[in-house]
Amino acid sequence: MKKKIFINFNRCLGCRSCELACAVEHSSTGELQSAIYSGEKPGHRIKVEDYGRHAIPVHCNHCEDAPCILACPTGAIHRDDDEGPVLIDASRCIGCKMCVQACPFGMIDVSFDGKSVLKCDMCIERLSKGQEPACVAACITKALFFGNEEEENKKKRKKVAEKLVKTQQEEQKN
Amino acid sequence: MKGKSKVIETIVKRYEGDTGMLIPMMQDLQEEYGYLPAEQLRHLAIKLDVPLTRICAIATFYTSFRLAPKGEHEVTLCMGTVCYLKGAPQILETICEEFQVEAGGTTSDRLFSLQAVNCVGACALAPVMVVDGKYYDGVDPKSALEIIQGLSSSKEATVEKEAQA
Amino acid sequence: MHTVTIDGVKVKVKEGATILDAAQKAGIWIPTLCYHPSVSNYATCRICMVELDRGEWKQLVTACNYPVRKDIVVSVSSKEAVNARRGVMELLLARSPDSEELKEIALRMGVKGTSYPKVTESQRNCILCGLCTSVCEEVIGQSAIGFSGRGVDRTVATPFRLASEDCIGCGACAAICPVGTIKIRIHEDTGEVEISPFKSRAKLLVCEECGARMVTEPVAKSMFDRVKIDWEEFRNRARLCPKCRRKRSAKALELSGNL
Amino acid sequence: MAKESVSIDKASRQMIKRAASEGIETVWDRYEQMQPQCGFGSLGICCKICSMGPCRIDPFGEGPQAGICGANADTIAARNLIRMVAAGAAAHSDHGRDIAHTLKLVVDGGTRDYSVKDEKKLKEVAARYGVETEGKDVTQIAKEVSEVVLNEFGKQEGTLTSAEVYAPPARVETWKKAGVMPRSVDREIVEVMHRTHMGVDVDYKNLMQHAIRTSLSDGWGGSLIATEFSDILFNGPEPIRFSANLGVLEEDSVNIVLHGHEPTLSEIIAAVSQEKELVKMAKDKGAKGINIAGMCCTGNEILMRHGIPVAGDFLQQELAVITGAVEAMVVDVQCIMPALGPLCDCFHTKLITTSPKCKMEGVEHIEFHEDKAVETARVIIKKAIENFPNRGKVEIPQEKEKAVAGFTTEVVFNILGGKYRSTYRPLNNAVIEGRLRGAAGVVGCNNPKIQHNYGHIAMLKELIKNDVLIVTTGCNAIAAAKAGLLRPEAASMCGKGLQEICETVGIPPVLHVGSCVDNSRILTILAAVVKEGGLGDDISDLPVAGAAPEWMSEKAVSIGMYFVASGVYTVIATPLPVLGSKKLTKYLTEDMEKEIGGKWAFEEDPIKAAHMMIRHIDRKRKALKLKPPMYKQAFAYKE
Amino acid sequence: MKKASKKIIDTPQKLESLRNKLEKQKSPSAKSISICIGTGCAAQGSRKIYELFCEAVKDSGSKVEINTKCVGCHGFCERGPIVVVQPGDILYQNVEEPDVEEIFRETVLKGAIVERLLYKDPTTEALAKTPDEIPFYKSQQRIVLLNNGIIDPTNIEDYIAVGGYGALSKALFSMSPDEIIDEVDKAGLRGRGGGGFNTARKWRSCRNAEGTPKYVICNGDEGDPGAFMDRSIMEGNPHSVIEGMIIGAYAIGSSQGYIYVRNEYPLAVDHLTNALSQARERGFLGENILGSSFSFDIKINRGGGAFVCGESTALMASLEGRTGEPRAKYVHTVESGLNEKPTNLNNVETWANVPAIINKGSSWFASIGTEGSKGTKVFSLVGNVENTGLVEVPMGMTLRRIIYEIGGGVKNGKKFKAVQTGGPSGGCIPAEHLDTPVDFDELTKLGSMMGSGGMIVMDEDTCMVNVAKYFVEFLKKESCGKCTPCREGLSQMLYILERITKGEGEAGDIEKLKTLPKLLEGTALCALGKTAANPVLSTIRYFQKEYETHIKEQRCPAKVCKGLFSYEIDAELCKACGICKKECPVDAISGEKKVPHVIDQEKCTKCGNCFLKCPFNSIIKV
Repeated sequence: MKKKIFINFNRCLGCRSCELACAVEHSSTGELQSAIYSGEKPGHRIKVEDYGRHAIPVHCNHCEDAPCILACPTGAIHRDDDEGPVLIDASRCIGCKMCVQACPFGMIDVSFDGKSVLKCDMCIERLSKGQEPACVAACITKALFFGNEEEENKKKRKKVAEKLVKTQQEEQKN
Repeated sequence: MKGKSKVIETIVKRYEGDTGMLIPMMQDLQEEYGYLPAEQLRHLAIKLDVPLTRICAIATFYTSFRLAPKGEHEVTLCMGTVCYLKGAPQILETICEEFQVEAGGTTSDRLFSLQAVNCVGACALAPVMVVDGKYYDGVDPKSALEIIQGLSSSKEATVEKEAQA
Repeated sequence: MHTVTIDGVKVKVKEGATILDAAQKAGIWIPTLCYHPSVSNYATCRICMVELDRGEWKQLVTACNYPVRKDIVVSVSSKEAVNARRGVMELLLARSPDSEELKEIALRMGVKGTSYPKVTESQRNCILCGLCTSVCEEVIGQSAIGFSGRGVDRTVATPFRLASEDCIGCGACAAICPVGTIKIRIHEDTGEVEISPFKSRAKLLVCEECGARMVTEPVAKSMFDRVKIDWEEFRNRARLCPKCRRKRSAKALELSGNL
Repeated sequence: MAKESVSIDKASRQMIKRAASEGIETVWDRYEQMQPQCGFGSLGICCKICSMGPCRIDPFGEGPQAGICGANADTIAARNLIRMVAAGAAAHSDHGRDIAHTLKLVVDGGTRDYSVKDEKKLKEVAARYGVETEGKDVTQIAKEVSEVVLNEFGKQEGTLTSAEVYAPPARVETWKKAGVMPRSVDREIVEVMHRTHMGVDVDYKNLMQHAIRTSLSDGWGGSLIATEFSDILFNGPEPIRFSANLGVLEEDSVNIVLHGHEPTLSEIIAAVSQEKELVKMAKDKGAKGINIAGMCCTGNEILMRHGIPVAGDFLQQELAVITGAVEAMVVDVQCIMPALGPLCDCFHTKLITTSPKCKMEGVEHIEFHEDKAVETARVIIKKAIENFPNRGKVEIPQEKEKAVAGFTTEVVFNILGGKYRSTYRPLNNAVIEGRLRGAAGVVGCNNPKIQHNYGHIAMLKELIKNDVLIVTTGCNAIAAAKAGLLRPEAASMCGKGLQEICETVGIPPVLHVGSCVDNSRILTILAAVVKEGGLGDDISDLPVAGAAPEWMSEKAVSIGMYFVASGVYTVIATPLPVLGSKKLTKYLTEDMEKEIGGKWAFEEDPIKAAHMMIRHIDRKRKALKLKPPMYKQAFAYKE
Repeated sequence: MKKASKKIIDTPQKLESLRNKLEKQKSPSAKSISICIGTGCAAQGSRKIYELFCEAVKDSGSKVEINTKCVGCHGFCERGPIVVVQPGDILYQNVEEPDVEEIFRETVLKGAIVERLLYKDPTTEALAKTPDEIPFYKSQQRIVLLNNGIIDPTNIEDYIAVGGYGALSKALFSMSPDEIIDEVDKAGLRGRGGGGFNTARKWRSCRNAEGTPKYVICNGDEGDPGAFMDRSIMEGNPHSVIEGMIIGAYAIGSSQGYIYVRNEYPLAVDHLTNALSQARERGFLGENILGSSFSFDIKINRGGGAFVCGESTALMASLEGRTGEPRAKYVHTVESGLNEKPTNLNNVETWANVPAIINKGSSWFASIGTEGSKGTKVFSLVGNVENTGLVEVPMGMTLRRIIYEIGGGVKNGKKFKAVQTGGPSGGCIPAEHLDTPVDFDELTKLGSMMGSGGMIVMDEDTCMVNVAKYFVEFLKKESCGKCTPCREGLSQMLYILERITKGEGEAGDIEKLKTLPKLLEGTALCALGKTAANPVLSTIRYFQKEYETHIKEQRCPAKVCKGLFSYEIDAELCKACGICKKECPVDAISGEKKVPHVIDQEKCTKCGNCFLKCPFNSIIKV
């Protein structure tokens, strides 16, 4: 079953813990203090943007027909399996920025040293250990959550249906 | 211009467009012009669909190619082992000094191009100097200069001739 | 599958994998300069020498392109291998004494300096590893730069040393350069990117929304050639910088009501 | 890993297990729920000072590097830190002011429930403050002294007298030179709030200079006053036996737990609880009697003077309730978990707040006033007795450990020198000849980020193993007591040199000097050691170190800062929330030493931290050209 | 086309009958004049001499048919131009234009001998009429050079007449590919290009390798300075190379061959191109060779002037139309070579040996030479030796015999110092090893190598540091620049050697010159780099003292290194003749008549002209 990161932006308070957690997770030590003191710049792959009064975390959609995969001339951006997240093998990246231009969601940025790009890997290592992606784990308000796509869609449909029924009932009452 | 691109077409045809024959094609081109004109190399790149960088790499890798027109005469000095041991370096130095030219270069008046080559395979004649295909054996700095100075006058003659014409 | 024994660590690799692949699998560091998994092996820098134990005799080979075709025993830490790598590094340091990147790798290899003087000219510390030319030819497909000349006179150059029309300004050469020779310069006045020292320039796209500089126009074109998505929204978004694209996503989320 | 492994204390483990099995939430559960904690906050680079914010700095240097006003990471972290210092200093000093105020009430006749119990001490203090005692009666002296001292808090001119007269002259000189001589307690704290207001002081170094000054007004001011006046009012402690841990609660008695920090009410409750009438009342309700137990620093105050058992440290406040055997938990100020309110609702325990400064919604408040102290105490005790029959299922852990406390500046002085040769000479000599490697003040709170009591105990054991004599206060002292380190028998765990001293003098290797406000005692001990001579002219010359292996409160920040500012190398576990500023961190952990003689260090591993302290001690020994330790040391290393 | 089809030989029988016919035409008494047009002779005007002979023949109106032909190099380049007159096999040396008339009149027409043009033994003063009487030829054993100087390289029929393409016919019709490889294997043929790798093993690997097409390549990029064996073969007997290649291609299973020739060898290109079209015309190349089912053709490529293209992978890169950069050979070229297909590359001399082996059999071939090295080897014997030229000797002949017996010893009676073998990657061998039998393994043991066969004799006036510097400079110039150790290491080595020869040597230089070679050997990409330091190593090995003298005493014992000596005029010997003054290209010599001349050291460039030209030996090196 395909799992995805979902956003409930109404819950997002813009604390940017997700950004920080992403950076720490992708640092060499994986630990906040040593990561900042080692001087590296791991960068974050999730971005808290704002629209109106809301802080809205946006992240890689891991698109089915991912333009970044099509754009990458070296195969550095790839999927390990059809269901899995879109990954980047930084060692294969040549810094041509095709993917940066290709991503319609603006979720790929050039890395700090310009030698590669930052791309969400859904914390594949954490997933393999049965953990949630770091950004999700860091989100204290559950504005980000990790769920099964099918189930979440079902929930959504259910909510819509409930809402519809409710309004219908109310209409009938009136 | 038309004529020029025709040269390329003829050459490419000669080798049936085989890019493996790129070097022979360039050799033919050089035979045609005495050097490799940049414009022709661009034509060749387009015609063969080969990157121009590759052609430029070849043109600068092999010593037999030249990217600038050569002098009226070609002076080749053998720097093979035997020639070297028998004094070729001194000859080279003397020529360079006298005519203010570097090995591989052409004199400013385009009188001659000087080449220092590895071995012309005529070790029995060492030191050897070849001027316009003619072999001079057992040369020394003095005789080398004399041979080249001999060219000088012939050139002046042609210049005069041209001037008259 | 073949077993490669590296400094006593045994790893299994596929036929045709390199010693470097095996070492990476074994978690053993071998320095590399001219190696990049996305371009073909050129094996010019010779910094990855390791010692191959052939039983009767030992042989130094380059780890980056030695193909494993049977079970082999390799030593990365043998005196011979270490000396070979260090010797090569000393020669490189003599050629390019000012490259910070090179010094960093040297230090990691235990090479503190070089006993050789600088006797060969290098263009901005270029070590002629060939990564830039390979990436431009093989991956980007532009061949805007190539080698010119031979031996110590060899340089990386554009044809006739003029700004190359083939350069799309993607900057892959700069990104892949292991010694910091190639740099990307942004010319704010003209809105161009210059790939230095090749003088090649390309126009930068400007975000329609915020005016931020984006990738170059030819890179964008090249991307479309690759991706082949002709979808209105995709084209629209391609005219925005990543930040503005994210804003657009945010806006879409907000408007969708986010159930 | 079972839930209870969050503590190394057996009694605590049992209660944690009980809580888990009954579905009761504890501090550790909430800690877990709070994970992950905000990185910006823990790095100190989140600023909420003005309403343009909140702002936060990207520690990786990619995102914003300045807040909306332009404050950078250094400013933000420094402002946040200095506000912590202010809060800590305020807590201690306000406590000190209340004690001094009580004395004033006594002499003004405002209360009859208190009196001057230690005249000798009063006279000593009077002498320090330059109050003439000759031919004056106690009331007069007390009146004059209290007036002078109360003036210290809010005086508008000059510098803090206590700092000037208690600290070694060389130290005072250093402070003056560094421009950090405290002026008055309230002023410094007020100035902190001014300086950190939006758009005032943004130079992290200037802020830190004031942080030092503020902390000194606590350590050598507010805290010191609290200690000295408590001694005057309630007697200077003397070595006394007590027992510690949840096992001190009695199954068949009415258990009253006194929790918080001040001695004023708890002293009275402890005294009143043994009144016959009340005991009888308890017996009528089916209890054997009335059992008073301390908790946290209130516990420390009353055990120091009366040997009243202590039920536990900061992190055990919930666990005491969870035994189901506490009839009343009486709290005053500081370190009282808001969680106690809902928790007590699950049990029969009555939670009673007593200070006008500390109220809790839905919790019974019986306000305490000095003039009606005994009366209030009786009301409270009665409430507890009446609550006895409401008990549900009781589970009291068996664990209680015997311990000795009551070591003050004067007592240490007496014991070591012998009653008639009151002098620090033997202590100094022991250090000089290498029998003692050095001394350390290990203090502080509990923090669920560190395994409960492991930080304290592991560090103490490592230090005494290496012939480092310990003085302890606060929750570290309670942890030490529970672990048996406050018994003379603990000498067996020491290095040979320390062992010899403990056995000869009959003291434990870890000396309990009081509550957290009594950290001032450590300062005065250090001043006395300097004065004794032979170990340098200043506290910063001494082979000593400080540590707070499980700290959590702002008071600890202030304490740490005044220790450092007094020239003591101080190692704390959880780093100060300053790491988001590399400059500030470097200043605190490196550069400060050059200016003020002491510096901070952060190390969460207590053993490693102990080693850092020993290295520091050794460096100081080397600087003093002292002999190497007399005996082979467990922690030996190559410099 | 029709004309061509008539000439085609599509059965072995037709070939045999053509050969018989040609043989019959050639009567033993037939008159012929062979003029060597090898480069050595041509450089001295042999073409003009040929023309003069042709004119003479035409003018004479002789009824007897006189065949005047250009032939390839005889080898005795020292005495060129060389003219051989048949019948009688009379060899004239140093023939000049005015001699043509006399030779034609006396020898060709009358059968008399022009004694002054015969070879005169320098010691015995005995005259030699035929090559066999000349010591230079007497000790040689010729297999690949056998027909050089006899046949006209531009005429395929000349080649067929001496049995040419007979081996091909035999191979195609009476041997299987495996039998051919076995035969070559039993012959013990090793590659003549330098490596000495077993030829048959290479063929077999290539035959067994997967992938088609397969290629065979003839490496004619003879780049070693002082070596011109391959050139002589290509110029003088191109068909022997072509025939060898066709046989090899058949054995390997290849359908396409390449000959890669140096562009500096225009005559060789000419003769090869001509030979290829003649062979194609006769059906030795193309579809269904000699009527068999085997098809094969050869293209000729000219090198662009890069020594490194002698390295097989670089050569293949060049053939692919790229810069001639070598690549790693961890996968051998026999598996993946040209265009990543199985490719077998041998050098000219190796290919030229093949027809002889097939014709005469492996046991005959294996009977020549030493245990490990079979057959003969052609050397270009040059330098300070009396008889410069090409010599072919059986493997195992000692250096001494080659240099003294064939070469006639060191020129001008100077003392022998060293012989350099193996080209730039070879080494210098001192006098004490002159009795070493020459074969692949023995030379390697001495720190040198066989190489392609260059053999440069050096006399006492040679500075060994200078020799080392020469080779390093050569290799530095020829390094492709691809790999670090070769590009940078050679530059460093040259820098040190230059300092030494300028008198700026430092302590530790010799050590550095010893460590750099080790680094190069271990880390360089191709053989050029790996062996680049051999000249340095071998000179240090045998002449370390000379290095030390340069460094410690700032003195060049051979007085070669500029800066470490100067020319002066011995006032006592100077006759003030003014020759030196005239000869000096930089006017550094001054002096009035009858006053001993003086050299202005400031101006002197040490060209050595005066030294050479002074008739009284009054100019000395100090």
